[in-house]
Amino acid sequence: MLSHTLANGAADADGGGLSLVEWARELAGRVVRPTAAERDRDRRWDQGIFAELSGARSGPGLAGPLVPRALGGGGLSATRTCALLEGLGDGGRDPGLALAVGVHAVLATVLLRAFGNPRQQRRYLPRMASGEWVGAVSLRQTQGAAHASTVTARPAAAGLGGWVLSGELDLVAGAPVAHHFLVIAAHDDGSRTAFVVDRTTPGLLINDVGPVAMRTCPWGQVMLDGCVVPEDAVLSTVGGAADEVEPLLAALDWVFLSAPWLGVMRALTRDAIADAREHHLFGRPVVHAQSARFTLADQAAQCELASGLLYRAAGQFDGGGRPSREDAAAARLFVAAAARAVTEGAARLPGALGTTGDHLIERAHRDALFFAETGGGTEVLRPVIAASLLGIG
Amino acid sequence: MLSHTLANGAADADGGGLSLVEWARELAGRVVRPTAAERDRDRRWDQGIFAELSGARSGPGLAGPLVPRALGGGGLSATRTCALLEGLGDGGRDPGLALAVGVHAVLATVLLRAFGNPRQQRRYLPRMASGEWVGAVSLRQTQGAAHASTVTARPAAAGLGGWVLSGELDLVAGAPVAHHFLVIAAHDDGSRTAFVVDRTTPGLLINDVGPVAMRTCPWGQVMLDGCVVPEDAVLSTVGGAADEVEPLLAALDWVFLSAPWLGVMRALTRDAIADAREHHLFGRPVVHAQSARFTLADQAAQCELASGLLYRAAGQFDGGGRPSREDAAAARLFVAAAARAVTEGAARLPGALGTTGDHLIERAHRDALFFAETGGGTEVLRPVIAASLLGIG
Amino acid sequence: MNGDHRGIDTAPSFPGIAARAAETDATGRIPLQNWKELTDSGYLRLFHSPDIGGTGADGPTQAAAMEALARACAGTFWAATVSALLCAKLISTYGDTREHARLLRPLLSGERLATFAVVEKTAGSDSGTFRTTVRPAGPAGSDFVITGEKSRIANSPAADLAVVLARREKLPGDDGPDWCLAFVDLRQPRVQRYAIPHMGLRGMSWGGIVFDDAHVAAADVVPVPIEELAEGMAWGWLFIAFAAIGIAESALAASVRHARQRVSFGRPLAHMEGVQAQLAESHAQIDAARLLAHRVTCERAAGRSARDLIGMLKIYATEMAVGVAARAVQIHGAAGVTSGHEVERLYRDAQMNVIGGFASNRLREQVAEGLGLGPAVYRAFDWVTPSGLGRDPVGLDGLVHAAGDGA
Amino acid sequence: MNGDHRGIDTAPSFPGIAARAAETDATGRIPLQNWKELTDSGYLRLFHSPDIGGTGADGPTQAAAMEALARACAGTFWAATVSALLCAKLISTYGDTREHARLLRPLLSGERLATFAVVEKTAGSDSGTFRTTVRPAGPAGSDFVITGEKSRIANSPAADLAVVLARREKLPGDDGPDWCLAFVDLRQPRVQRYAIPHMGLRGMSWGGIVFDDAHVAAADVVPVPIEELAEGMAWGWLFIAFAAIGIAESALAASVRHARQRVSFGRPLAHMEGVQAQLAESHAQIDAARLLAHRVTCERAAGRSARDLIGMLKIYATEMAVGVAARAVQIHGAAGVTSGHEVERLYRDAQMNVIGGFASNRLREQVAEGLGLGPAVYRAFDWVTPSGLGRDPVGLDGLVHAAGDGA
Repeated sequence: MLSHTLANGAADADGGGLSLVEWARELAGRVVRPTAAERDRDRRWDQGIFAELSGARSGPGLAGPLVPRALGGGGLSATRTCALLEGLGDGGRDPGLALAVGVHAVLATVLLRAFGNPRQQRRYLPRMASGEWVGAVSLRQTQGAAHASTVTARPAAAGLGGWVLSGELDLVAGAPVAHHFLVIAAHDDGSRTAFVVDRTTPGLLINDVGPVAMRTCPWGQVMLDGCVVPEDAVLSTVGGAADEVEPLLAALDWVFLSAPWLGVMRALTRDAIADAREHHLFGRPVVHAQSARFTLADQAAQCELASGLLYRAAGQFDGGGRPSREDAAAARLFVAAAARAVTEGAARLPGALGTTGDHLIERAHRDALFFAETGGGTEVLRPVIAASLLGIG
Repeated sequence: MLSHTLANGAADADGGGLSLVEWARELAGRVVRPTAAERDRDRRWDQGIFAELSGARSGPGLAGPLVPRALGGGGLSATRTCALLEGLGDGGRDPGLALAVGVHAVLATVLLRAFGNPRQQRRYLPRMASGEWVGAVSLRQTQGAAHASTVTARPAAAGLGGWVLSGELDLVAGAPVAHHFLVIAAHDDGSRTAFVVDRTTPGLLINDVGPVAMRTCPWGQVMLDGCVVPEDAVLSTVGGAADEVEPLLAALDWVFLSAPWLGVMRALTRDAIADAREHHLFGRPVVHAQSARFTLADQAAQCELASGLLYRAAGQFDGGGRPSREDAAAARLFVAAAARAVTEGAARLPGALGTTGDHLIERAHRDALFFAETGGGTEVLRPVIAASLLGIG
Repeated sequence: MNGDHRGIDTAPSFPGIAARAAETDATGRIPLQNWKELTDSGYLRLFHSPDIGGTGADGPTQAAAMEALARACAGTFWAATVSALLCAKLISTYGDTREHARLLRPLLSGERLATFAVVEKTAGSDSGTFRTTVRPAGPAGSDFVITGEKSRIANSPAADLAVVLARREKLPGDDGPDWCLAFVDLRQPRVQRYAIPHMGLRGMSWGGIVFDDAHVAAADVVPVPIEELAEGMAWGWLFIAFAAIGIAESALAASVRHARQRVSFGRPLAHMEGVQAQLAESHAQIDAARLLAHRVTCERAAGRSARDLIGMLKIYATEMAVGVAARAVQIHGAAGVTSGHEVERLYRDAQMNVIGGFASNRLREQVAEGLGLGPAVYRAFDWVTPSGLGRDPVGLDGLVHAAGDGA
Repeated sequence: MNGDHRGIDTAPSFPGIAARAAETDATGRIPLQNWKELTDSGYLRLFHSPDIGGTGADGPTQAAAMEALARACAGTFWAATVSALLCAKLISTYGDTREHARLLRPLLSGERLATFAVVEKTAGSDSGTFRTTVRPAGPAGSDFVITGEKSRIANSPAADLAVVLARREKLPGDDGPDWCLAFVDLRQPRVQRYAIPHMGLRGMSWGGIVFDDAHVAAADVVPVPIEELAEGMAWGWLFIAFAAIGIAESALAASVRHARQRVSFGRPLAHMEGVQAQLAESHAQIDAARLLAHRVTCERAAGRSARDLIGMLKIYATEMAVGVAARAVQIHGAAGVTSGHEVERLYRDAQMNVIGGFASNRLREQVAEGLGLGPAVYRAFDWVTPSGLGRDPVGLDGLVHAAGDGA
């Protein structure tokens, strides 16, 4: 019962996610997991691993699951993509790498799929789906303008067309290895536009600065020093970001960047059960202690509860349905809290924090704090949910 | 009102702790804080800092506050020592270094003061108080035999006297720089004896292995390969550890290793208040948001509540009173939870987790998890408290 | 609350029952109109297949119906669902649907009410302490009598029929189970009942039953190995989780209404981040419980056990609802602790679900066993002293000082 | 609970009041013997200096006494302490100890009971909405009349004297404060009272007062700038924190007793780690609140404000007690939700303290202001939509798809 519950709670509306979780877990267990602790220690991104995940033979590549098949992608449903990312988190035990994969494979590709014109789609999506081109996004820009914009867009010199972008973006996931960046810039009138900016754009500079957490994700700060970009760099409509790009970007972050954490929670829970059988306290197995049993029961429950919210929100992207910002935000709010609760429950079990092993608890504990702050954190998620409940905001 | 409350909540029964907190905070702010983040990154112990703290001109040295003046120590009360350590945590913003100082200055010295014979006291205490000799203790051995003993003591070959110690100890705080170690070893009949083992003892080997957290503490694993120690290495009575050394060692850990965390909590709270005035969310100062105000109010309250329990437990060591294991354990249980709550509250405020600054939140978040597991963690502390309440155990 | 109440459109709604909820609580009795509304709605038949008089609703419909009734009035929901879902499932699962059709029919029609009598006075849900026993009525006859006392049982003062967990007095050579379910007619002289006033869910009656050699027909004594009963009792955990979810939804809805109306210190509550945070947390937590509840209802409607998941759900949902109700009280201020106010009732009701059925912590142990941790193992709590943590420490000056010989 | 109840040996204990606590709750009235016991104990005089009839007890004694009475019966504690501590402090602080000795004497002797009437029906503790007004009785006379309604006030149905926060109708040229405290005799015809049933603290009366041009002597109208009142009201936060601590201590003591007696599934509860964890957490949290409560009582007894600390204490202690009471219910199982059981009463009582005085979240805002964060600033909640988070996202195929033109 247990292993079934923990592994497969992610019921898949279109019937295939079940095995997809397992498939991705197995793949990530083979490709990602063995070096996770070491890459974390060295703060290292391994492009070879990304290539291996992208070009997996036996199943869909992880670089472009949501890119249509006609453009070289996996053509998966949102639900199945969520399952892929859950499996990646579970088997890989590497939240930083899973974040980098999710930002590229979901945030960067879906914005081009949803808002790119045919020319943009043909140019970017096939190479993104193959993993050849990495798309990067700043996690400061996935919560609309909750934080003040740090990039401005002004029309280029008369007659030339195009735009001049200036400013800086930090917390850009994928920056050091990216081919292009999604940048949302503010006009003088306060309206905002989304751009796709190639790395080769003159004036674009990348600094090697990142947060303390998610060390296996390639981080960078992007400086835009009067970068001139053509009209065709505009994604969707000029000035339309608040109605178009931003709501989708936020919902994608809330849902799909949460998916690996469901996997991490399941891995931590399995570890904790195994550890509790091994360790002793006061001369008896930890597993005999009622309080340890309570903790483990609650951890397992948190996995199932988080799974329900996550897959509901993911499923709303399928079948032509219109996703709900409220349900996406609720999924993120719950998963972030659950990830913290599961990590802390696991850490509390005697013997959990040792000097050996791959230190998943410690890494997850550090990264979960960061995860809980991204996507806006509680201070953005709660007002968004409350706005729906109250009909204001 | 605020700064007074936050800084001086640590009311001192003998009337001097008030200024002592401030004195130690100022000292640590000057000596420890500037390099804290850098030493943390490099996992580095700086003996020069320890020397500076030990030999402070204007006040008591931090290496031997509880060593009697006649033996070269500070001759401070337990309450004032608690205040020193609180100030060290607050000003230094370095939980790992404060742990190392606390283990040496309280755990290692007090055991010799309380249980050492006059010869042992004369040999060790003056040089420990000056900071010349560092005493090291394994954090695995501060919870009695909650965990199974990993070191055995057998009588040395007939006629020679002394004991043969074999086994290994990990999580030894101070190991790489220690002059001697406190080691509790089990006899074949299950009884246990405490020994002071000099670093130069043949067969004693130190491995460079430590936990993920508290990176500025000098950690090591001590291997005892048939180390022969003289009768005079025995602290207190043979076989008497469970009644003598172990209860005191546990209580000292619970109380005095918690003290720096009260300081860290106060530092985090002050930072959070300052940050909330600076950062904006949705175009308004964070400090205007009701939920942020709630968080800050609760953080301040946690500091005051923790302070009460901590100083009660410390005060019980003064005036010839007999300390209460229940109150010491309650102090640790509460401080560990409060440290977590304050760290998480601070992290939740918008803008808290950036790419700049000394990253006290992230370091404290990592170290607080470890802190909460040492001293036995909830799985030891709760039964100890419950045993007193229920009159069983 | 949002667009995800799948199947709710076809599920019954209970406007009259909701309107009478305060009165039901205050009088401690379920009004007759409630029973009529329940019967008319088809609620009592939803959970069962047509061969025993049910309508065989699918999982989503069952879930939506339970949620709706629990939201309308948790006390009425408990009373009706103990009888029409839990007791009827126990009878149809462990009994014989042909033989016991005579018992099931009136439960599903609403003519009779059933109670599931498990717990005894000595020690809550620990069957090892139960003493109620069924034995042959006489040396020759085929009938049985039952003796013992069950206490703190939902519906027991009002019910017509009891499904009783009892020991079997076994004759030599009988190697059947030690336990049975006895279906006992409570309208007979050798049965005494008493009511126990209780903090919440006051519309539902609660109390004890004393069997004094009460009569049970031979066909109504069903030997069951006690381990197998957990499967049937999980229906109880499931409906209690829905009770909690309904209470939480009502508390949140009241809070949202109040926040939109109330102005404090010039600020409408709805515009204050602290209130928004409480509403948002409650909403997300309720949704998490709801989704799991709907999932396991579908599992069970499809004939799968899902017992461990239901255990997890019951623990989470009941404790969550206590938190949501407490937030609602906080948002309402003094109105929320005024007797007769909806939120005051919900706060009292919520805690009942944590205890009812199996209490949370008892259930956590069962869930842990399902996780592969093995059964609970008891060892006396005697390890603190030998481990060296059982004494108060000596002071800074050690034994010397303790002996009064100051250093 | 442990050896740290400093000063408790010299503090009064209240065995009779404790023995009658269940009856006090059930009948909703404080028995006369309780008042006698209170008067005899000297409790009512502890908090005041000898010049107004007090005994000028030191901080530890005051704290120990409040803790002991709250543990004995929280309802009785509230009623007595609202009158003898809070109202008497308000009168002696803002009034004139010589002039108002006639009011203070009977409060401290227990002959009369006082109520502090602040809140009105419209919006809880927001004084901006209060309408109760004091105005001169006539053009010539020096007396005043008071008109308005105060509601959801502790002691108000039973009290003899009300300390009322009211607006002052000011004559031209009066540049005094807009507010006053009026000391109103409630035993007069133009005062009507009504009782409101409430969830917990049932022994204490609670309800409303309607003043219909009721008489107030000129000397009993004391103009006070409303900001200054917070200092006096902090006495209320302090005693409510003690109410919470007493409730929590009683709940823990009951849990320890029950855990030592009860055996479940062959395991004495006291030997189970899950139960131990609950007891230990409750114990540590109670001690944290107790130590802070004793500290601030000493501060206040020494004439210092300690207002922000008292705010922090009130928030923590009241919410802590709800948690401790909930754990006690869980440990007691069904007994804990049975009406008349001590733990059931404590669970209902505990929540009252979170709301009473200032509700926790209102108080958090005040504490935040004390931390240097400035006063609460209101801005309409209108930032989600402009920030780009106010719309549901389009689907994976963007606007094309949303327009029905499948890609």
